Amino acid sequence: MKAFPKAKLQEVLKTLASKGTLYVPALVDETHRYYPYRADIQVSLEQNSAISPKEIFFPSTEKIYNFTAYGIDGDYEEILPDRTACVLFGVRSCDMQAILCMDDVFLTRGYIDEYYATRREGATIVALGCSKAGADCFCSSMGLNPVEHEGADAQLYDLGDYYGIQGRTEKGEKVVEALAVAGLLSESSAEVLVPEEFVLQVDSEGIAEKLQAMFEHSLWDQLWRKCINCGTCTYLCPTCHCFDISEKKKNQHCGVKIKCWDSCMFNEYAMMAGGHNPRPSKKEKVRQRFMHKLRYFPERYGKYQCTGCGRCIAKCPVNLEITDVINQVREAKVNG
Amino acid sequence: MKRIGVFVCHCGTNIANTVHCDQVAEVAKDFPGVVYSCDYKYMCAEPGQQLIQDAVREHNLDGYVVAACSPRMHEPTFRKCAERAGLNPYMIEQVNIREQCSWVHADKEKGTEKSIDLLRMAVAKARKNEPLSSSTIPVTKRALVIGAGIAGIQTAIDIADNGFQVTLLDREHSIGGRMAQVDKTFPTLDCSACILTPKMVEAAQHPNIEMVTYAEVTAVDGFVGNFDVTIRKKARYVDFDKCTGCGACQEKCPKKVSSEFEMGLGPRKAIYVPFPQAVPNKPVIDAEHCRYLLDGKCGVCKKICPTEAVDYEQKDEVIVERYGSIVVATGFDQFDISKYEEYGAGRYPDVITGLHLERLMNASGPTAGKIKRPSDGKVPEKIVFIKCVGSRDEAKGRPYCSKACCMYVAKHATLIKEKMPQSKSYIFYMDVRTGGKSYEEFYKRTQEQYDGQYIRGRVSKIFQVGDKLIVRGEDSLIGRPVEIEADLVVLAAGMEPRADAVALARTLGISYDQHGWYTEAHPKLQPIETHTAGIYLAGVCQGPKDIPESVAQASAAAVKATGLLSKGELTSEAMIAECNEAVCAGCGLCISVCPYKAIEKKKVSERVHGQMKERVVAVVNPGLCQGCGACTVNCPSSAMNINGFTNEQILAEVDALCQR
Amino acid sequence: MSTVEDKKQTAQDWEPNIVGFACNWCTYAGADLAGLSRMQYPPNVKLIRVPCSGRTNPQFVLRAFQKGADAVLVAGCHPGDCHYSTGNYFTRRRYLLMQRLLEYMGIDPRRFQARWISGSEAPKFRDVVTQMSEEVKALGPNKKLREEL
Amino acid sequence: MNSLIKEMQALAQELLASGEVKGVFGWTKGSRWYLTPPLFIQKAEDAIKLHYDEFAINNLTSLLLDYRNSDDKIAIFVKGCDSRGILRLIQDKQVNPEKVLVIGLPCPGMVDKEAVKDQRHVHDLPLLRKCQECRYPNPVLADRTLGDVQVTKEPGVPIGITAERAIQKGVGSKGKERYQEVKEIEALSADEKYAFWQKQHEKCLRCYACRNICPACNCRECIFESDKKGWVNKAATTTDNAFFGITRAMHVAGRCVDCGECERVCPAGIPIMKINRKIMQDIDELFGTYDAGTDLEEAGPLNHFKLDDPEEFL
Repeated sequence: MKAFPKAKLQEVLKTLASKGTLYVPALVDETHRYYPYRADIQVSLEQNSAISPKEIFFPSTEKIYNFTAYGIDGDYEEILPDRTACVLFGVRSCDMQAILCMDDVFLTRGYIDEYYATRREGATIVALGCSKAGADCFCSSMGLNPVEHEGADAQLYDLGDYYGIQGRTEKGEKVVEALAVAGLLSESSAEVLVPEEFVLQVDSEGIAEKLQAMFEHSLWDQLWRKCINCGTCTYLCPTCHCFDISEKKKNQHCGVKIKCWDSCMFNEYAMMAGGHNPRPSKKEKVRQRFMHKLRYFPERYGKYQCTGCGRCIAKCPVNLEITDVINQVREAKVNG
Repeated sequence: MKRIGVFVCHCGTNIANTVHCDQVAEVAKDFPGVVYSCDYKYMCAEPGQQLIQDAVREHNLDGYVVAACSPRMHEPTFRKCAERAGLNPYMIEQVNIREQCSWVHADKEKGTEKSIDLLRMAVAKARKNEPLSSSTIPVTKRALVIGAGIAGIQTAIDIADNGFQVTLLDREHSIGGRMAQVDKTFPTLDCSACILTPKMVEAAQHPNIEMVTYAEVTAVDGFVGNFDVTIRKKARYVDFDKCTGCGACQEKCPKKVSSEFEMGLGPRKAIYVPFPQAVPNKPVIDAEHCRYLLDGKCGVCKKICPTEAVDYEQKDEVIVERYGSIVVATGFDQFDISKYEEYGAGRYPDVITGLHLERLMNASGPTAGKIKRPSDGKVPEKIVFIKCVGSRDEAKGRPYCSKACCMYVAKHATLIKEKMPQSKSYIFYMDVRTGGKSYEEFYKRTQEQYDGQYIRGRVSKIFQVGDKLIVRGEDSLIGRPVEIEADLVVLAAGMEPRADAVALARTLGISYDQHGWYTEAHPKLQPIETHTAGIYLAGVCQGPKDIPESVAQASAAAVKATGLLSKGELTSEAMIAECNEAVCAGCGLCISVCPYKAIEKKKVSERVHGQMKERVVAVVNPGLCQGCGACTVNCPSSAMNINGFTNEQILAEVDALCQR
Repeated sequence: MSTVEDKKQTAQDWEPNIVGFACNWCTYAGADLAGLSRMQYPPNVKLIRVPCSGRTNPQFVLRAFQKGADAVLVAGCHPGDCHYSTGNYFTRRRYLLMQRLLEYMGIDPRRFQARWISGSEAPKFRDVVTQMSEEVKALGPNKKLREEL
Repeated sequence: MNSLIKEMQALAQELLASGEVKGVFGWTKGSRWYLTPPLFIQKAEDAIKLHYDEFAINNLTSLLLDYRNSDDKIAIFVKGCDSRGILRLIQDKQVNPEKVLVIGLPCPGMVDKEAVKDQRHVHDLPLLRKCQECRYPNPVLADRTLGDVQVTKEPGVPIGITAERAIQKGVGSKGKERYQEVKEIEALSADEKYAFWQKQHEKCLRCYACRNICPACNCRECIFESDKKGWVNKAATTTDNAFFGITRAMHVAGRCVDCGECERVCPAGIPIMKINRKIMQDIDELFGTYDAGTDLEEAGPLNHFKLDDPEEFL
């Protein structure tokens, strides 16, 4: 398998950066998220990023169009994201799966989100296989292979001192070829390191089907008791895709419309125009989150919306863990 | 979207000189919501207002903005103009492009630019104006006067003469207050009782005055127009309907007690009338000293009372009455001279205060008008007066001047000379303050015709040698120490707030200064009102003053009180706070900052998950709220908002001003 | 849109835009008195009339900086003179904290001022306004906490 | 420690069985050795799940806000810092003292679980910084206490059965330097300060974990709930995040009980306590030392005033 020594990582990143904006997982001011590559940036590949790469294709705040209004007539002018190509480096299997989930939502079933589509098409995703399971990871329990994911354009394998690389798509091939041209690649027959067993494991088999009869189950009465209804889990989760439209006025005539993240955990999320809220208290909101992840999404798109990245488990202020929910659903007695 | 009109005023040349009014009006046409914009020479004048009213009808405007002088000046004018045009007066805004723009910026371009910014701000605010109306609160046409000294009596009489019911309440069992203890008054030397008792009788017989004596206010709830006052009537143990005031019980009662009215210089009985001219002139049994009430013995008064008016079973009675306004006239206490050990006050019986001397000189006093030394009853030859005792003295915590002492010391010196020609009065003073009508002449007469010897200097020590009091001081004019062997020393004790003045202030909810004098709404322009609507002050409780000023304040307080009652109802401010009960969490942070105690808590019930649940929210009392807005800032969830200055309006103004 | 609307940004003739919150009973009256006495001062401060300085919410100050004000002035009656008796005592406490917090956040102290200006202190109003305008003009436009659209 | 857990379980079991309370807030053993998350039980037989150790970090008091409308009486276990949250809620009238049974516990000093998360087992567990700076290790109010801890309104050293372990671990050792970090920032230049805070506000995701965990943030409907209120835009732009951060600091000024939960739960790692501590330091300097949530009678510094407050605006 073609590979390059880990020691040469910086050069690999430099060559990739010359092709277009390169996003790498880096640690800046103690925040571990995907940043545009700079020579002095502290790249960090030991663990998965604290904040997911979803913000590259689906940013938390995005201007969608400028508008002007004079009395009753007004017009608007769309602001599409720039089309320059970008390379997303170091995406792990859980995040790659999450991107596929996002693709289902934003690119399929007759609804194409231009903003997401523009960014997504211009991107080349270089996935990275994991050699060590993180404290909160459980992607294997969600049917994913930590070592590789077929959805990526190119796949890196952890070979100990080397990173093996395989191009999968035409864009991926270009990446491999660019590295080869730069003389960075050499042949290596080293073993691909595979993470030993995961700390967190759960059997997610058949959970979606079982949940279909559990909307009124007493499990939901207890689950919400410790939740504080903040948006941490939804904003860190790579597959959460809800957004709201807001606006900012430059002056009394013109302004800009903004698409920004929203969370089903917020009170105002399900508030109807007339003031009625079908999910008034925490119980409904917590139930909605897990039902969507483990039942509604699979019913609609045929795969769990949870990829086992463990970010919500890591940062939930009250440790309300989706693995624990899956276990409780498995053990729940459902009559009839 | 509201239809807003813009009217830019030239104010003759005051604005037009340094602001292109036509350009301002022109630019305003593009502001959102503006459907009509023009400028004119004199907006506030009749033709200007007519122009506005026509424009309102013609363009069916919802509200308008006038860019002219200061709203502090013509906002009422333009509000009335709006009303005449059929608009709600609070739908208009006035922005100041004269005092704060054209008059202070000579550069015409910059002045125009600023006027446009200010106008944009005002239009942004006007678009968020809502029709407001002031609500009306019914007023109970009844007043309460607390304290029945000369100030309280005069207030009650004036209110009653205006045709309103008034309750005159006093803690003592007779009305008359301090002035009843005084013998003569300066500068006319009228006998105090002669000018006071007719007023007391008039008050007693006035059909509109209900006298409640021997009673105290224990609680005041409610607010202006509707004060619910809890009054505790102390038990008198004498049935006033049966008692004819014959005085038989007083003679026979065996128990002698030192009379507070006589400042401890004379006795009274356990069942007593404090002074002959007392109103009501019927006795009261002093529960702390009456042998029967204490240990069941005696009962003489009940036996000999011809009309069986004595009733030992009487209990205190607590009543709650509703009043529209309250006047506080609780007077003062005399400074406790025992705090001056250096003068031997409290140790030497012959070191007395002005009030003691008043009782000694009074014909109905303990010595029937003859001045005798409390120690041995001898007639004093040399009398020393010391002024500013407990006044103008930071060390004793009394930095203020008590205003009336200079005059009553001069009066004492004059009267003593008149009564005892061979006596000699020495008066130690720092300054002599005679700030009243014919006061200075009175003081001149004391020195010239009544041989009052004024010594400018402080007295350092007084000590007793034999039966003489050695007064050691200094005469700063000649720079030599002075020593006088005096037979009697009279200290001009200053005025102090009542011992329980602060407690009453807290009950009423009015503020007081660091000494305990009640705080008026404004020291110069509102000396009668307090910050609590409907509560007024009269007399010395608001600060040291003499009788003419107290009477003047009393009549002023009466006008204020009746002014409130005559309207029958009170129109509240329109631009006041309002609580959004859906958002209010009932935390009470607003209540802690409201200067007018205008916010109360109330229970609301609402459906939560199918059940009716009760919770507490804040509610604003329109009668009390003055719209200051302190509550809106202390309320984190901005449930509290001020109509006319809402959060949304001020944000719109900030946005409009910051536009580039 | 007429030309007067868009302001020139060149350095030397740039004019600061200062938002002022003036209490209706004292500072606004003081400003009027400055006008009556025809005092002259730079046109950079624009006053928003509020019933009491106690009505000025720190969130208005943040909003002004966010929307592009170069400086903010909060002015009211001297403690003790407040028309509502205790309004400015709370203003004093709140803005003693807010002033320090803004400085702690990196805002230049000269860009935020809270001052007591009574109804008769017209000269003081002019001096405060003039001093603020000159100082802020020297400091240049405020970029901190400002919204970039 | 185990005896204390047994006592907690027994007390909870008895309270629920007797019907004296309808629910009990405590902690339970989590899915990993370093996790002791919150637990709410309503049935007596669940009392066995209760657990308490150096990882029971959560301040449970803000969860009481869900029971504002309920008439049920709820019991809640509190450490020293948590108890100040109870007092905060009672003073803000959001919790009815009769409807809550506060059970005070001795605090062994909590461990920084983020630091030990990746190792299997570490013997000398690092103390959370907020515990090193802790001045109120003992409950300031409690209806009952376990582990012979005493209720005291004064700042002090840990008392109770875990006391000497807590002191030995360093609880309260840095109590005097709690304004240290504030002084460091104050020493920076204006631009450095702005750059520092600008970076922090840039990281903010506006997930509102800091607001929802905070006992002082107990509004029924927060002004940041929706941008219809017009105060701030829902989008997480840096200036709106700064507006949110500074405004929340001013809203809890003089009310923040220094429990440090906001900083702990922030997913973006923003040092929120550096802002709250700055305001606490200023309040101490300007209006006299004041510790929120320790004295039920004393009104907060922004809810009263003194005539001779410092004067800087003449």
